[in-house]
Amino acid sequence: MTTLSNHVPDPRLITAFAEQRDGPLHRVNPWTKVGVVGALVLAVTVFDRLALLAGLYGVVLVVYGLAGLPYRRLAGWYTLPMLFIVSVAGPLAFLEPGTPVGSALSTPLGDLSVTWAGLVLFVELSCRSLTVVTFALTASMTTKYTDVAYMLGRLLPRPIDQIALLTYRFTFVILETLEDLVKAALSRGANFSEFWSNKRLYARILGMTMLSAIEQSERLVKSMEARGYDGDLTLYGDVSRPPVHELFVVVGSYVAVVGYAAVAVYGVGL
Amino acid sequence: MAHIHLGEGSFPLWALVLWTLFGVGLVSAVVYRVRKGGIKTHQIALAGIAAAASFAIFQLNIPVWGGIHMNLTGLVGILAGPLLGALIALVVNIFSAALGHGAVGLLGANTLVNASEAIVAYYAFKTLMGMDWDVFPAGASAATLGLSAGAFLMGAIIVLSGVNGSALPRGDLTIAVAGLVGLNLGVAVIEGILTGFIVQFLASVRPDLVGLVDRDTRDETTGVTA
Amino acid sequence: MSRDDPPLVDLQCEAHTYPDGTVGMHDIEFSVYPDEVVALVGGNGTGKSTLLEHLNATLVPDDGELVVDGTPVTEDNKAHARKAVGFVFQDADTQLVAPTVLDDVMFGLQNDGVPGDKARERAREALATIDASHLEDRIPHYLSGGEKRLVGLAGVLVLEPSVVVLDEPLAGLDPERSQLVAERIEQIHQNGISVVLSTHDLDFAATVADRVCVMAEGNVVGSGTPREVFYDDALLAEANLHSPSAVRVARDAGLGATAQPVTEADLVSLLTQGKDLETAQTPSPDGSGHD
Amino acid sequence: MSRDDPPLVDLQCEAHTYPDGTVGMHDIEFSVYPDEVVALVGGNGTGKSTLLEHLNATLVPDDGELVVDGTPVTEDNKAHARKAVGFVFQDADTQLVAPTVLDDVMFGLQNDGVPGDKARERAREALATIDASHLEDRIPHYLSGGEKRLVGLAGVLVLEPSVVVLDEPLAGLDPERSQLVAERIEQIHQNGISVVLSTHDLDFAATVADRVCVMAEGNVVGSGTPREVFYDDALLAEANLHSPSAVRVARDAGLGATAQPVTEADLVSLLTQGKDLETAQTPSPDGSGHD
Ligand SMILES: Nc1ncnc2c1ncn2[C@@H]1O[C@H](COP(=O)(O)OP(=O)(O)OP(=O)(O)O)[C@@H](O)[C@H]1O
Ligand SMILES: Nc1ncnc2c1ncn2[C@@H]1O[C@H](COP(=O)(O)OP(=O)(O)OP(=O)(O)O)[C@@H](O)[C@H]1O
Ligand SMILES: [Mg+2]
Ligand SMILES: [Mg+2]
Repeated sequence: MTTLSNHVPDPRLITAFAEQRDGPLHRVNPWTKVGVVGALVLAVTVFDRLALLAGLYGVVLVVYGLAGLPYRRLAGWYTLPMLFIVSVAGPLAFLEPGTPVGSALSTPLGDLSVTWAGLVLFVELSCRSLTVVTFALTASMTTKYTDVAYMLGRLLPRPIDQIALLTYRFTFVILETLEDLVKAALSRGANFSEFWSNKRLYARILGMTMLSAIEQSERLVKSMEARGYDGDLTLYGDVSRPPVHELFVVVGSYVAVVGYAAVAVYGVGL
Repeated sequence: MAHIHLGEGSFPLWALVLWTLFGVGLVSAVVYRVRKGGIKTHQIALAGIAAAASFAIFQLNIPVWGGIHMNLTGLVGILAGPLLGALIALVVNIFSAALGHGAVGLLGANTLVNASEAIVAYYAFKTLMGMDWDVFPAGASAATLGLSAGAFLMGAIIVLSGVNGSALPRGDLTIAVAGLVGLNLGVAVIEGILTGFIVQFLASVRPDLVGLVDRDTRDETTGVTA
Repeated sequence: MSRDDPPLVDLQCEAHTYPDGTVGMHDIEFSVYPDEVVALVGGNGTGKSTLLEHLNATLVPDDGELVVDGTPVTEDNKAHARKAVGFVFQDADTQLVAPTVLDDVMFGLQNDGVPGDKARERAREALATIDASHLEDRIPHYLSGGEKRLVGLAGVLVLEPSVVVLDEPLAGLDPERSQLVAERIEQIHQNGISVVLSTHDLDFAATVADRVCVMAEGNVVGSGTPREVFYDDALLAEANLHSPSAVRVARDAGLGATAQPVTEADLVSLLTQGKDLETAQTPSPDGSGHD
Repeated sequence: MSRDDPPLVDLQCEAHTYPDGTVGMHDIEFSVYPDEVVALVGGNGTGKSTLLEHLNATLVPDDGELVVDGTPVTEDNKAHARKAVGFVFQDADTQLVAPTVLDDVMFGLQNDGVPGDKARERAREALATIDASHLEDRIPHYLSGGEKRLVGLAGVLVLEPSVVVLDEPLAGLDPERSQLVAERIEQIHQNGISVVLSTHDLDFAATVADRVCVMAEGNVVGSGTPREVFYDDALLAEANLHSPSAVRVARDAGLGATAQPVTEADLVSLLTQGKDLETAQTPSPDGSGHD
């Protein structure tokens, strides 16, 4: 589908990787992956050296490849996260105090130039963000649909778990509705390439998507109530606890991050 | 181009903890009120599927400024009300983070921003409709207001937190962030106009959805329409 | 079908008005007896779904009463009606809510408070009865339309209802899958469960039903055995229906005026058994022409 | 149907892979000739919709080519394919996007740059040709399924395509509305437009089509006239299809081995014309038994 973006991972593709492929990461316990995501978030938040951040990012990239996932798509999916980085770190690269990189550009606001400190900051922020983005995608693309569902049911309080489970289930259904609407409009010569002259068309397509979502929710309630639903969609299945060696890795990574932070960053004496 | 979310690792640890606590606080308050009011099954279904729609719509590339993506948070707020709107914001952020959009550590901050968009849009729409505005201007203004509120809140969050690893004084940071807020305001206007047209369209086929019929039977205690 | 037994479900409904003011149906008296298959037929928008959704109190009459197993259903004991009357909706996609097929089949049991292990066991049995055990671990959105329909059926059968209601069970299915679903319906019936279904496929109605009810403009305008209904021209004309193909062929070919075949099987046995077609004398009660 | 003329649409497709990696169809060569009705039949998920959506470049082959009216379709001239090949999708609900029926029918014309007044006039004409003028001011969302299908058809006919593609045109329709849609299809055909449709209703395919293509597992496994296809047991078995009811009746009753009726009308004329059924000698080319 041309109008559905290839800058945003398609949930259908993500689950297809999780369901249909089999790689080393597919066999890792889902809780372990959640644990590692937490450790990585902590790490990219407290690590303060570019070399370290870049190294961590490199490791995650290698893991992504080892899991048998495609690098080419990853590049497309980086567009939006990179945009977020550019929009925050872009201006800072110029404003950050320090030695200018090359010669300054003179503007009405005064001399403007990327500083070395600014450049480092930019690269650091990119590494921080992309490390977690890459690993989150790795985890999503190697964890089975049902395991994700069970974990959502476990981690979130009622009624958020109920909402999240239905969201997960119906994202696929509604994506197809959206795609059908776009297809039908395209086949009658609709033009999606320019927004302003087609804003009403966009509004109708999106409006129909919302409308169909709401009507589906009305039918869904009927069918759930017909089976006695009262706000409690319990899942009996389970994701087993991680095996000892994986637990070791997770605990180890937290210890390493906290230890490094305590010693190197916050200067806690031993 | 997109509606900006905060990227992973942007903030120092203390800020991450702080915004997570705020996020948890907001969500807890909402959950408490929802539970106390007794959530009905149709509200759960509506919230679940509306979140799915919001998440699915994000896949559509809207060709302005090289392509923007939107969750229509303002619209979700108008349709689902402030409480469900806040929960939907959380759920959408969780799924987005899993696809590398947004951030796991800043789930709290991003949820605060999106929930504020939904909540402000809802009350703005209600107020404007109460003042007998037409559906299009009311929907467009309400969504623009909601999204702008979100943009300012995000700016404030960044300035308060400071960017991880930056030595820039707060004053200069504010200038840098102003550009970002401005950008988000631009997207807010576009999304607002689009929301206005969508609300207008929905009002023409299902007036009950935007509260144009039986306004009085609306569930005032939870502010939820379904 | 035993009309002497008290009905399992008995609906009296003066009218049902939708929130937007549309009157979905009116002046309905409808009962389901033990051990029968009832088919509702009629044009689009004639109130079939509206009627069916009253049978387990998904919808309630503006004015009227639903009695299930002798107990009048009120706001407080809807759960009883929902347990006794299982409902498989037309839209297979919004019917399956859980992440796996097994979870989905267990969904109703769990709402009913059945503990996990017991529920799992019963869900597996229910899947087995409809030959769908192999789907147990599948994810609903990867199922085909026919498989979704079967899983929806299992999710209802597991609750051991006395009546199963199916809204357009064959919609969108290919002939092979239609056949599969039709066989499962037959099997449910043989297990002593009454079935009420709506369908646009009159050949299917003629084959599967003991009793056919014809709806037009929100009302049941006639009912009877397939043979009575599908040879009643005035009734069919009123409801804007055509007769099933066997009936049309028999009539157009000028044969079976007395044998009155309604299913393809009837027609075939009529054709094979009486080469001289005019010898068919008496309408046979079991619908198989004459033997 | 004139196979000597160059095809209106000519599709060569090595494979089509969906974003999630599913191969929707493969190794397809499919042409549509002037003035014919082609029916695609096959089980659920065998690739009918995938094939049809290639015909107006809604989907594009991984590797292959679509030629419409002699012009190869590329990224830049898809508009041409979309004008020449009108498409009515299976799901009537995702098809209508405008606030009123008239607006919706005008939608394609406006995309084509036809000025408002002219577009309105042509839209009204298109609605009139399918007897749907009375729907003009209605909100599409509130139409019945059959009405939605008709409006969808009008929205495509107004563009004056040379081929109309219909994905399951009868899905969810009652017999009366099915008949209406079938008649409209016949009428479109008589106006010189070729029609390609998919359907699960083999009786309908037998009645309406000049050529039937059988799909199985993403591939066209056989094609021919309805008579050739529906009497080819090996082919039907391969595609998991049953034959249409007229064929089954004729076969089960041991008649028409040579006359080979495929539609109900064939069967009726076979039955009325030869009381002694064994006298049927030669397969007649026009499908009406022997005269
Ligand atoms: N939710 C609703 N709100 C308003 N009107 C409705 C609703 N559902 C059905 N109706 C109307 O009630 C009438 C009966 O509809 P119903 O769905 O029972 O028909 P049906 O016989 O099941 O049709 P079909 O064969 O198309 O499924 C129709 O006029 C329909 O438009
Ligand atoms: N959007 C999609 N994404 C992934 N796979 C798809 C998609 N659409 C169809 N498929 C798959 O492609 C194959 C062919 O599907 P298609 O819809 O063409 O079948 P069909 O013959 O039209 O079936 P039906 O009779 O049920 O409409 C199936 O295996 C289907 O699951
Ligand atoms: Mg119905
Ligand atoms: Mg199809």
